[in-house]
Amino acid sequence: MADVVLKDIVKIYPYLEKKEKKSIFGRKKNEEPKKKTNLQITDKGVVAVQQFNLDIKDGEFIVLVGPSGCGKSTTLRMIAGLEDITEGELFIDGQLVNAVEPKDRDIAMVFQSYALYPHMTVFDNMAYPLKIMPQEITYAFEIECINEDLKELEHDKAVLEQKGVDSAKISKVDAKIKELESRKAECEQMIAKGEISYRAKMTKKMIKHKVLKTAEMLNITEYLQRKPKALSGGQRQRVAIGRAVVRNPKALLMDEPLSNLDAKLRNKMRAEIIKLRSKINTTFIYVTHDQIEAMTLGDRIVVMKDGFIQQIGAPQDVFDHPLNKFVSGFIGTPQMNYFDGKLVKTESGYKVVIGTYEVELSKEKAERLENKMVGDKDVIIGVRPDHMSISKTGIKGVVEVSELMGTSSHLHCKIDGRDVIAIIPSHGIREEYVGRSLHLGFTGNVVHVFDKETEMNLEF
Amino acid sequence: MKKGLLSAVALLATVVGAATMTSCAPKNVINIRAWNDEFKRFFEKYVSDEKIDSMTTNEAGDTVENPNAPKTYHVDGVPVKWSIVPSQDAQYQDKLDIALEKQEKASEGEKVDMFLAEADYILKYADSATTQNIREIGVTDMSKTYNYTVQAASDRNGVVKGVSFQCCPSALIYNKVIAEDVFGTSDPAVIQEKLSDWDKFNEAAAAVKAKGYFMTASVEDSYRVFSNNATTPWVDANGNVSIPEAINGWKAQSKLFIEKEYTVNDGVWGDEKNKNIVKDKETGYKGKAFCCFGPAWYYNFCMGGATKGDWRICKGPQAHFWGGTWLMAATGSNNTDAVAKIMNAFINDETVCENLIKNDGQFTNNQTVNARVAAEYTASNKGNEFLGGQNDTAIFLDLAKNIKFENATNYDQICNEKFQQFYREYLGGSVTESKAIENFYKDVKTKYSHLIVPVAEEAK
Amino acid sequence: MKAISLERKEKKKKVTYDRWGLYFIIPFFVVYFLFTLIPQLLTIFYSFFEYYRKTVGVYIGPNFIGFQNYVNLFKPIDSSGTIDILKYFGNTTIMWIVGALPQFLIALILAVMFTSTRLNVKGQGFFKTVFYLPNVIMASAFSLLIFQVFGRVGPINQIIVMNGGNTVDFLRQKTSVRALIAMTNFVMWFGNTTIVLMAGIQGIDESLFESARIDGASSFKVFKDITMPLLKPIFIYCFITSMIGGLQMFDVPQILTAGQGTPDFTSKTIVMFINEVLRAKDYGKSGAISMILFIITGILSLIVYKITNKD
Amino acid sequence: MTNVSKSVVDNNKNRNAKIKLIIERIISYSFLIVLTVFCLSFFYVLVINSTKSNDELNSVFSLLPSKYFFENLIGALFHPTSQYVNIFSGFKNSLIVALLSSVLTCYFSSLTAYGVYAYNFKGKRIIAAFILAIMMIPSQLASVGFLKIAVDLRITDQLWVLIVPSIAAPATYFYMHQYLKATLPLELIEASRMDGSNEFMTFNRIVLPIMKPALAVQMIFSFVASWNNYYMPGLLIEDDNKTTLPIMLGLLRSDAIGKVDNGQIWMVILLSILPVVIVYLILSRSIIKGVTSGSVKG
Repeated sequence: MADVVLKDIVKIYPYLEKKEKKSIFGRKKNEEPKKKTNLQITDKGVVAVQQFNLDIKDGEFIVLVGPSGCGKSTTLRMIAGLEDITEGELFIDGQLVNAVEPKDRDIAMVFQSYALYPHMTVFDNMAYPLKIMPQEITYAFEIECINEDLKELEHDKAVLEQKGVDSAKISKVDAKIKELESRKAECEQMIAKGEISYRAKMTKKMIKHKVLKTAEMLNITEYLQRKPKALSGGQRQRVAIGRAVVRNPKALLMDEPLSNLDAKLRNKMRAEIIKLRSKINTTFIYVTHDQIEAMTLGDRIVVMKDGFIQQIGAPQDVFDHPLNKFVSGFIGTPQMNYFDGKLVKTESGYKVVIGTYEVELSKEKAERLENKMVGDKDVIIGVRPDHMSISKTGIKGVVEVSELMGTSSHLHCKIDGRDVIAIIPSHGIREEYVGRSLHLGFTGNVVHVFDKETEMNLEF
Repeated sequence: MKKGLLSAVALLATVVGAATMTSCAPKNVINIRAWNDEFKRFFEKYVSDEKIDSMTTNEAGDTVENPNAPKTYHVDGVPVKWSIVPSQDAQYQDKLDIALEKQEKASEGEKVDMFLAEADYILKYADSATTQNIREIGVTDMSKTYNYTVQAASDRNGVVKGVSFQCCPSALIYNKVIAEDVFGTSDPAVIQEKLSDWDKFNEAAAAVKAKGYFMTASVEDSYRVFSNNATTPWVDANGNVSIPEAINGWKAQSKLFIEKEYTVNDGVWGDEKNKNIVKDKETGYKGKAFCCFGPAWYYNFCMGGATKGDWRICKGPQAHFWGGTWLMAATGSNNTDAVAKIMNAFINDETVCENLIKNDGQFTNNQTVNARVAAEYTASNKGNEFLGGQNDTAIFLDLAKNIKFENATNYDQICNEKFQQFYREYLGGSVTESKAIENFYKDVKTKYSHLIVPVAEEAK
Repeated sequence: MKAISLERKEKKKKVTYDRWGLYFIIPFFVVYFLFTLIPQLLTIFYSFFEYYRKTVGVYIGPNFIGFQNYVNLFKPIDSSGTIDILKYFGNTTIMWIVGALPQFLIALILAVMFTSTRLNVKGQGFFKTVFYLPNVIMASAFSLLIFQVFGRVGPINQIIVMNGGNTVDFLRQKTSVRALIAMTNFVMWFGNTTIVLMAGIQGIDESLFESARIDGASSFKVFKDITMPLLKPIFIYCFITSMIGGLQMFDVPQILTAGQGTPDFTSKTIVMFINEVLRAKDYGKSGAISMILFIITGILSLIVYKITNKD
Repeated sequence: MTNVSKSVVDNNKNRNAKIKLIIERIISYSFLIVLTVFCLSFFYVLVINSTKSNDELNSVFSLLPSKYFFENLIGALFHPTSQYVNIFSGFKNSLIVALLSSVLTCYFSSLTAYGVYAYNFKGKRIIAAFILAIMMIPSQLASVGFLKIAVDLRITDQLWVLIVPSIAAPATYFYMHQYLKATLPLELIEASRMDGSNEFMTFNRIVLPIMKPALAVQMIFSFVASWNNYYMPGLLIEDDNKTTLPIMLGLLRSDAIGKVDNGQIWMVILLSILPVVIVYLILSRSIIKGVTSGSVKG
């Protein structure tokens, strides 16, 4: 468990390779590299992550979310130590770790493709990190192991005694028991002194104990002797998590761990991760492009775009109060509807005007706008589909498609050439909307007002 | 399964690797280089001390020498290491040259101490810094050796660099059975009379052919007789290569033999020749070649497949010698005493020499012993078993008197070998005669860039 | 102040692994430079020098002589005006072609046969194993085997003599020696080519064959219009790598003719020539021959590169 | 009626197609069998002749085996009639060179391929292009300079001179690189880093095991290539205690002196190819698969 602090982190990928390639083979094929993203390109190269500042608290579950190419994975990999940090500082547990190798950062990572070692069994996969590096071993854990050994030895002894074999063997077992007990007493003493753990290479017994324990927690005990090839996607996922948590890392990094699963399994695994969190005590840093995962898993979510942080906050908070148009559109499905309109200051507060449709903003919102001293403006007005309703007044649109989703219907309408979705409670009654012309309206407390130019939420 | 295989391979590799690293620790050995194991066998039989390195425990529990272990051979306690490279195509010279050139910097266990050389290229080594004066290392008494052997092993200034362990007057070796069939007798004196010059030899060939036999197994059999009687060298003092006059005799004869099918036309070392001097135990008589030429080592060493007792020798059309194996003392040797000891054993140790004659049918480089054994054989009417009891020593004793070592050059091996090879391509019908001779010159030039060969321009 | 400077120090040190990539390729490159590149440069260097062994321990040179070694190589030294190096290149090419043509033809037939779902050839594993087998066998052992089989007293001649024929000197006649070398190379490589071409055919989208067949194309038409055009890049790649390998032909002719390239140097290859000159320790001349071989191979490689980079 | 006649026509069509297919199959299989016999005939003659005595070999050829197999075997192993043959030392040397070379080739080619594949160091592209470019350079180009250096440094005649250069094997590198590209996700390396492994350990414990199939294939290829190599050892090795099998066979070819027992020659050939053939027969499936996937061998 540890806090992770990212301070002014910047990542720039230098354009080294492409240049070289050109100079060696001056072929015509080599066109200018295509611009795929809106990432900033400087003399030094492509800026993948800009001025990233984030304080992750001890034990927190942070989700980095954003569309592909937004820099979330790069950030995670910088935390992991798999990418170097161009500028800025990274602290784990209060220590500057910019130049510390990943193995010494005491963090673990679950990869998108699981990255299980194909030639090792599940057991070996999970034991691998324990085998190669000295681990933090708690005295409590050692006592647990000793207890188990003792149990085994007692059993052996009983069997031997029953068989009536020569006493030399029994005394050997006795000696072993004695040895273990003395070590147990030592450990207890250390605990009494207030010591918790020491750092050492784990013995084979400890590794086995630890792996079994972790496997049990993740329900993968029965696959321990299998190789990854013989496992299903969900099982592999669990093994990957198991390998990461087996050594009690200070932080657990997860890079889109569920994206390779089908929808049903993904839901299930999401729930499992929530359960996992209650079982192990560590800081989670989770990267996803799926806003539902972000919403359901994170204590806080960090929305990113083009290398910039867009908003940091608790999921509901981000949902309710998106800081800009991008965040509002990225969080929540179906996507928020946008209308071009005007913000007009009235005597009692503010109203938004879309064509002929006018809606008075709620007091709360008006107050905030007032505080920011916002005047009349061309704005983009955002309303979530479930906040739209059929009303007499409102914006006029034609329904093109109607999807009955059980308790509600999704109406896809065309309004001024824009697609707008409204979610209408259906009460189980199938009504034919397609082709009908409707007026869609909303109330003043659910409107988001964004500046037309900066696309920032005017309230904040 | 695969894992096991891989690790087994890796383990084996490490073991093997470790073995190579440890096995090349340098220690003092006597390094002798040769192109075949003829000398090696005599050396091991008569000169060196046998030693068995491997020890074993017998039934009584004592540590004794393991009778099944391979033996090693020592001189003055230093083990002997052989390096045997084929002489064909100057391979032996090439490898020997590399070894001698690195002699200075070679480690103790790698230095060449003694190497064997043939008449064809002895001059190259005798007249170079790679060999040392044997009088200085302790071979002082050369009074009993044949003069030509000393002359051959001397440099321009008359410094003697080696000794021959055999004397190689060459004789005509003929098949007794065929002789009786064709000429009605196998008496050497009569046969010699029928073959006393080349015209008679060719006449005899016709007679042999008429009876369904072949005069020789290959045209190359008589080559040495001609080349040995050459009056000009292959390469003159200015480096000009020319074909000696004497070779023309061989050219004419070989053309005749091919035309009249007097010969089987296999190589002098070929399988088929072997087949034609071999009497097959199971399938009856097969060999159809009447005669070949060679010194004592030839029929003892190279006619292993032929039936003992079926052969006789006589002087033949022209006196000549073939080969001879000189033991050369390499410069930089640190076992000069042992080298001197070996050399002395082969020229001055009468027991060794006597054994060589009596057990191995050799004609040694010790005139005293040769004469004594020849007299002994004559007295007891005994002789070489291979020759049906003929006293070859006495015949060679006579032939050896006339041997002169003249017109030798550094390049004789390649010249003799290549001339036969390319001329045979002509005889075989692949190329014209002039083309064959051009090819010969070309090949000599490839092997010795600095020599001057008759250039094509003249021909154009 | 102190805090700032400390910070800077920390900043310079970054978590980066890329230097490990360099560490990992070091052994490869060190060995490459020491054991390959430097020798290669030395070869090229000496090709401009007169540098050879006259007799044991006595060397002529190194004397810089510019392109003289190259010029000498292209000078005829016999009456017919043949230029040795061109002759050896010719020999190599002829022997390669005589082996490669049946190699590719048969490999192509086999590949089509094996991949045909219609024929559905059973026992493919067995056939492939047998056809590839010669490729893993030592070329030197294979050549010695051929030498034994076709020698004057070998099985083939024994059969000929048994049937009343005369012993045939397979190893002393231009045509038969070349044919034997080509055949050995063919036997050693056709299995390999088959498997590579099969992989090429299997790489073609199966639905193309199916649709062609439904459209009524005959087997031959499918082969001509679908298989061959789509297989072409791999086929050409194979062909040219085989050509490059063929140019470096050495083991088989060397052992079969005991390094002589008999008769009349008609089976002597360019690498045998290098080997011979190098054994005589003529560094200048052998360097020049190596360079010529390298240049020719380089041109062929460039063609391979162009072809493989097309798709 | 019409139905029946139609089905008769169909049947005929079907039968004709069937007959055509059968004929095609007969042709195909005959072709395959002829080729198989052709390929195997060499080995058959080899095996048969290794069972014959010298006398038998010199007389009439027969396709039937004789009874001298063990005699030839023991002769070839313990009492070779050719002085250049020492099967044991040839085997030992060949095994040392081939095993160590193939292990080094595989390990360092994988390491290099991994270095180029997994890391983004400066000049990586140049290096990758460089290795591809040198792949096609004929080995003979280096041989002149290599021999010169080896002679000057007095390191001819040492087995390690044949072994160490195999660390730089561009073709194996290329195969390994392709394999890594196809099979090793970079996330796996990162996961290992997060698990606390250092880079070298990651290579040895994660990457190498994953590359096992490729390693096995390349191991066999480089072993066979090294086992069969004749050119460089022929130039570098002159001490007959260090000769490898191919050189030994070359010497045997030179040693056509009549006294060499022909049965033994056949036996030596058989023995020298046998280990590779056995390994090949056991692993032929993966070898052929390797050829299929690699298809880079020249």
